[in-house]
Amino acid sequence: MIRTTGLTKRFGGLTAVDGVDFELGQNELCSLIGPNGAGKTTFFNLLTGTLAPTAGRVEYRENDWVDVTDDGPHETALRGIHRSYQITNVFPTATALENVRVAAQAHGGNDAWKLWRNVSAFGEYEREAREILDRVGLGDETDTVASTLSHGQKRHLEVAVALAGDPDVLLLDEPTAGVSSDAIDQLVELIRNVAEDHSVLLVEHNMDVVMDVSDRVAVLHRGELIADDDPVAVRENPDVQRAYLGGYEADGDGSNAGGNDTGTGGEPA
Amino acid sequence: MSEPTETSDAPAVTDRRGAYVRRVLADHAVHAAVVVAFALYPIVYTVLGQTPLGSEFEVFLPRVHAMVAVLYIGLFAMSFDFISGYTGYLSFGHALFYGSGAYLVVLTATDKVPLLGPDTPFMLLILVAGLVAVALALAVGAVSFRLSGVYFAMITLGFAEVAHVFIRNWDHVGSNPRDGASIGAAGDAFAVGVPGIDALQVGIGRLVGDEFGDVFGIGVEFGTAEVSYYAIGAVVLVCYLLMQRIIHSPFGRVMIAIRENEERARAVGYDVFRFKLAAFAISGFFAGVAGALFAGYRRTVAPGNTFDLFFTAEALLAAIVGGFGTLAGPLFGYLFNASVEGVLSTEPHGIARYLRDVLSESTLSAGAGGVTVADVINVLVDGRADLYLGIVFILFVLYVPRGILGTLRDRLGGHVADRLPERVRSRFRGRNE
Amino acid sequence: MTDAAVLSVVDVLVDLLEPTTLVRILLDALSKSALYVLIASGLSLIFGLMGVLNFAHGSLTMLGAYLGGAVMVALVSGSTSEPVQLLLFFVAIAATFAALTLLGGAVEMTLIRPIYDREPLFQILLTFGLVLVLDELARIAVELYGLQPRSDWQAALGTAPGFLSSRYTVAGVTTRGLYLFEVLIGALVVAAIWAFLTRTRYGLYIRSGSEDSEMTRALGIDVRRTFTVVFGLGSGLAGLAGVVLMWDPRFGASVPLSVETLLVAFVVVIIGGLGSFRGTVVAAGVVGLTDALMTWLFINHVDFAGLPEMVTFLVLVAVLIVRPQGLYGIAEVGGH
Amino acid sequence: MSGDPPALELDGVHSYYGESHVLRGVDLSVETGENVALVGRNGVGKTTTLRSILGLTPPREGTVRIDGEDVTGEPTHEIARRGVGWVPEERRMFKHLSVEENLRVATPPGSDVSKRVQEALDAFPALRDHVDREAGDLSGGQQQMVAIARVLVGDNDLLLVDEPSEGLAPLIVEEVVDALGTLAEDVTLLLVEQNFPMAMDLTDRFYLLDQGKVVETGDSNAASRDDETIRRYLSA
Repeated sequence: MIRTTGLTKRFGGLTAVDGVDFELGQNELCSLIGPNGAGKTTFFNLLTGTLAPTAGRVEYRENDWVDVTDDGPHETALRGIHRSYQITNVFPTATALENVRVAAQAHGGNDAWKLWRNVSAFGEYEREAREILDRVGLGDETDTVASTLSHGQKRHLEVAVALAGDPDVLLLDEPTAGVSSDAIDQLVELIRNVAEDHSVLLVEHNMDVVMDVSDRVAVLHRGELIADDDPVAVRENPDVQRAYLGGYEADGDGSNAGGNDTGTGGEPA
Repeated sequence: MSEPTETSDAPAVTDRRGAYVRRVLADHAVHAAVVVAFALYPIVYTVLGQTPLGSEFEVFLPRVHAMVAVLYIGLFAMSFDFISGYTGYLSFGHALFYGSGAYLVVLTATDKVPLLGPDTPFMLLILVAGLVAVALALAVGAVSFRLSGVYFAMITLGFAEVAHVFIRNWDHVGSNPRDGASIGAAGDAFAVGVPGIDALQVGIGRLVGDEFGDVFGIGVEFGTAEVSYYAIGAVVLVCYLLMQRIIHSPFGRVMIAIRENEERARAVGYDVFRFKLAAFAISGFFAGVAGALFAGYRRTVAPGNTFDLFFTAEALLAAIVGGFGTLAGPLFGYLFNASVEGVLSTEPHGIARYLRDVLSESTLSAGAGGVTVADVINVLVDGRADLYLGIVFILFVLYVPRGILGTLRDRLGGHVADRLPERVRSRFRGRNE
Repeated sequence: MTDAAVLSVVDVLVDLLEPTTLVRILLDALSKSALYVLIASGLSLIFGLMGVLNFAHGSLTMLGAYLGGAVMVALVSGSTSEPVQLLLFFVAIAATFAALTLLGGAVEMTLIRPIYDREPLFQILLTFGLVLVLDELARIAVELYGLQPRSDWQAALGTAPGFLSSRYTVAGVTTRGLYLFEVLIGALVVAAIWAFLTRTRYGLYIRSGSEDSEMTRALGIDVRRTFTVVFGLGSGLAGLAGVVLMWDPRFGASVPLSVETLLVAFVVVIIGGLGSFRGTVVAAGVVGLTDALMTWLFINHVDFAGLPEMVTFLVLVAVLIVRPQGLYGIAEVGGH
Repeated sequence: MSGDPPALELDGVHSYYGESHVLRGVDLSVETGENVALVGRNGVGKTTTLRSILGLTPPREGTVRIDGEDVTGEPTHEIARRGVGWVPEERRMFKHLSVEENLRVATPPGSDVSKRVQEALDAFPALRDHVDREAGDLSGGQQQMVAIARVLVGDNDLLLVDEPSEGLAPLIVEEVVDALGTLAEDVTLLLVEQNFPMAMDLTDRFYLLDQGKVVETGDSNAASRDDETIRRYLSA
């Protein structure tokens, strides 16, 4: 559904993403893992057009492959690439329903420009929003103002906003961040559920979740894709082990200096 | 919390229609009440003025003439809130749009605008004023919306000041552009109403407008101020309803989404730049209309009460007191400010003059340490509205940041217009049950 | 372009390149830049460290002009000798600076501190409320003491020593002694602020705090107290500028001085860039030169009195378009 | 020694990053002079632990004690003045201050500033040539040295060091490790580090953090990355 060729992003002297070739198939769930600063969030920002790459291409499959490298975030969203955020990033004083409704409305062509019509005349977006809220388990919270939801519920809402407008590709950035272990089970359930009819690229630190839900696992280390395989194979891969545990004793590793992920904007580590 | 369901036995169709009408009425009950209150105000003012406490009422209630200003400056404040309160972008140069609308009217009337003759119908002129403001807003916005926060405020202020300085020195305006331009009492009043049908139009203006004796045959006389009040009030009401309509449209929801979280609004698929620009243009339109109404009523414009930074500040003050992001709030906010100004005014209806008249000579000359009561009135009361408004303003920023209407909404848990009737209804039912 | 227009542009250029013209414009630019840097530096310090755009800055300058003027009028009599007059001027500066520093510190602690965690909008609004209150209080005082609020306060202007009011010839151009004196004061103040920021411990705290407040706190520095001190000093500087303007016949102590200086201060600080005192100094130069050049153009070639002011605002708009963070601003903090 | 309270003690600390519940009851204690590593995968709360100690992310529950005194809820600058030095993730240079100024700002008032700066430069001779450059112009490794030197010039006896090797080339990492190793002899050190062997090399003891809680503690010398528990919590 989406693929990159030689995707590279440099910030000054830092190469955050370094020549990544990656492809995500239809209805596939691929996890993207890697130590802090490996370039995961930057990679997301490149896919959604939030950042422009220094080199390389991003393509998206509609009927045929379309080059979306130069598209802005709203253009990629309209094509069907949606994302969630690592830190809850919704519309805080709007209700849960309005959060999803306004996101659904974005995909209604010129409807958002109909200044003279009351929102209530566009029931289809509200229906869609209600369905999505039901699907993510927030059906009882439609009228709750987003900022007053519990943290776990907010993480569900975060996914719900990304689901609005019927995307084909979902990029989920640490959906379980800061969620307690019992609430994680529900999120895992949700991720599995949405992966049935979406192509999902999941950034996740919780390895139990990753091993549990992924069809495939890709590992970024210092901006480079060092592994891309099924979960078990990735777990056994010595390069991956070293990336996580450090290559300090093992000399030869890491000729690539300075893969610092400046694009993350502070991870809640 | 949900709408009460109708339980009438009438046939389904009539039931639905009846329910719809009742719902519309209920939804707009507060709107209607406010409109009626405003409509009755001149009559109430006259009636109260004739009571034994007449002179007290005249001190504390704004005169109808002042209420006309509440309407057009209130409209300006609402247009300011439309962009600043709903998208979060502080338009610090908003006076630019008001000023261009006002100058357009006066310059047209004095035959100084190409293509528009002095006899252009006022209703058309209002529209042109709005469109000129739209053009300016698109030009200013196209550049300014690349910035945000304080920088957006500053660049819009910069644009407005360029225009301010220009208009203050542009001798095309008049022989002394610093004093502005005036149409004078000569010539026809500007007519508000249905263009082309004289019977459905009235002239506005305090000195030149229409007046009616013995309206409805009940002995109530409408002077120029009252006639202008209703005519301008009608235009302001239409403008308010249009803005309210837009706020409640899908477009309005996008504006709010931008205010709440611009990054996310973009990520869900909105080209936020175009939405901000359009909202700015709409806001500019109504500011331009407000300026045109002002010029039509006062028939004179000056840089200081149109393009000035402190004129934008009037809107800011009104929005803070009334409530940012409430649309109607700024009108009430300005009503409050204008009332304070009226009470503390140096003019005959102000409280200073009243106190001097009412208090006895001995009270006035009483005092301690060489300071008499009369001195205190002169120094701390007479024309000191800015001092107290400044203090009120600071207190609002510190303790009532959501303003009057915003705080009311928070208390009621929704829009006043939606919630108030419901509250009343539920209380009423509660008592019956 | 028509031939006439080309001709007149050539005329203007020929005229401009006349040595005495250049010297005249440069002298004018220098004295204006000095005033602008005085007016803007306090605002720049506050904005740089705290991100608070203090709308009351101009009002503090206006208060400074009246306070300084009051000190001078009280102390200077017909028999005061010129050197003593000059000495008293510095007394007035010291007294005003101290008074307004205290006022600024008090305002920060009581009014600004409770709203740091709100959006920047509220800081703008709050300081705007202060403008209304301070300006009205000034009007009340002016009325009480029977001073003239609108036109220049002649009594204060009259306390300037004769040698500053006289004219001097520099490189073939005649100028007032006062303007040269203002350049001197401007240079002294810039040097003093510069030394304070770079040579003192507190200055270092201010600079590190404006870059990264959290890291600064983690080094054991009470950033909140730094805020109070900076707001106080910034207010004191505003007052100092007022005392200087009190002697200048182009300004003088008056209530409208408040808005007049506020707008100039904004333009200079925004052009210079958030958090950069160096930027403020350079921007004062740019604005001073623009003003001088446009004033010359207006007097000699273009019949439009608003030219200098209008072009100044156009420069602001142009800078914000080309470099939104200002000349020396730091791009990543531009979101304030 | 046994009678002295620990240099640092966390007791049931719960902290939030915005709304997200990051620390869920962290207990740990570091004796004076001890060097302790805090390891764990991304996102388990290592950085938040350091921020909670400093009061930058004040704990909502639990207590932080420094030398036996409860400092929970104290402002950051007061905690720092108790001798807590922080070498943050991504180094947090004052980019527009010179290297020398970056060091001067960290010296306590009333101390011999130039002497302390000279001593810090003695520890990092490589910085000598760059004292007048703006810190933002330095390379990542040089910035890391400035960040460490910055805590050296203060009267700090407890150092909180966060990911010193992050984003540095292996050769530079060696230098940073050498510097930290020397430093560790004289102070109490709490080190957050992703590079497991390096962390074990520098410390006496370690705490393993997972999901905002300490799940394992042990002797750094005996710890091996082949250990089952460590593999489970650290590797993919």
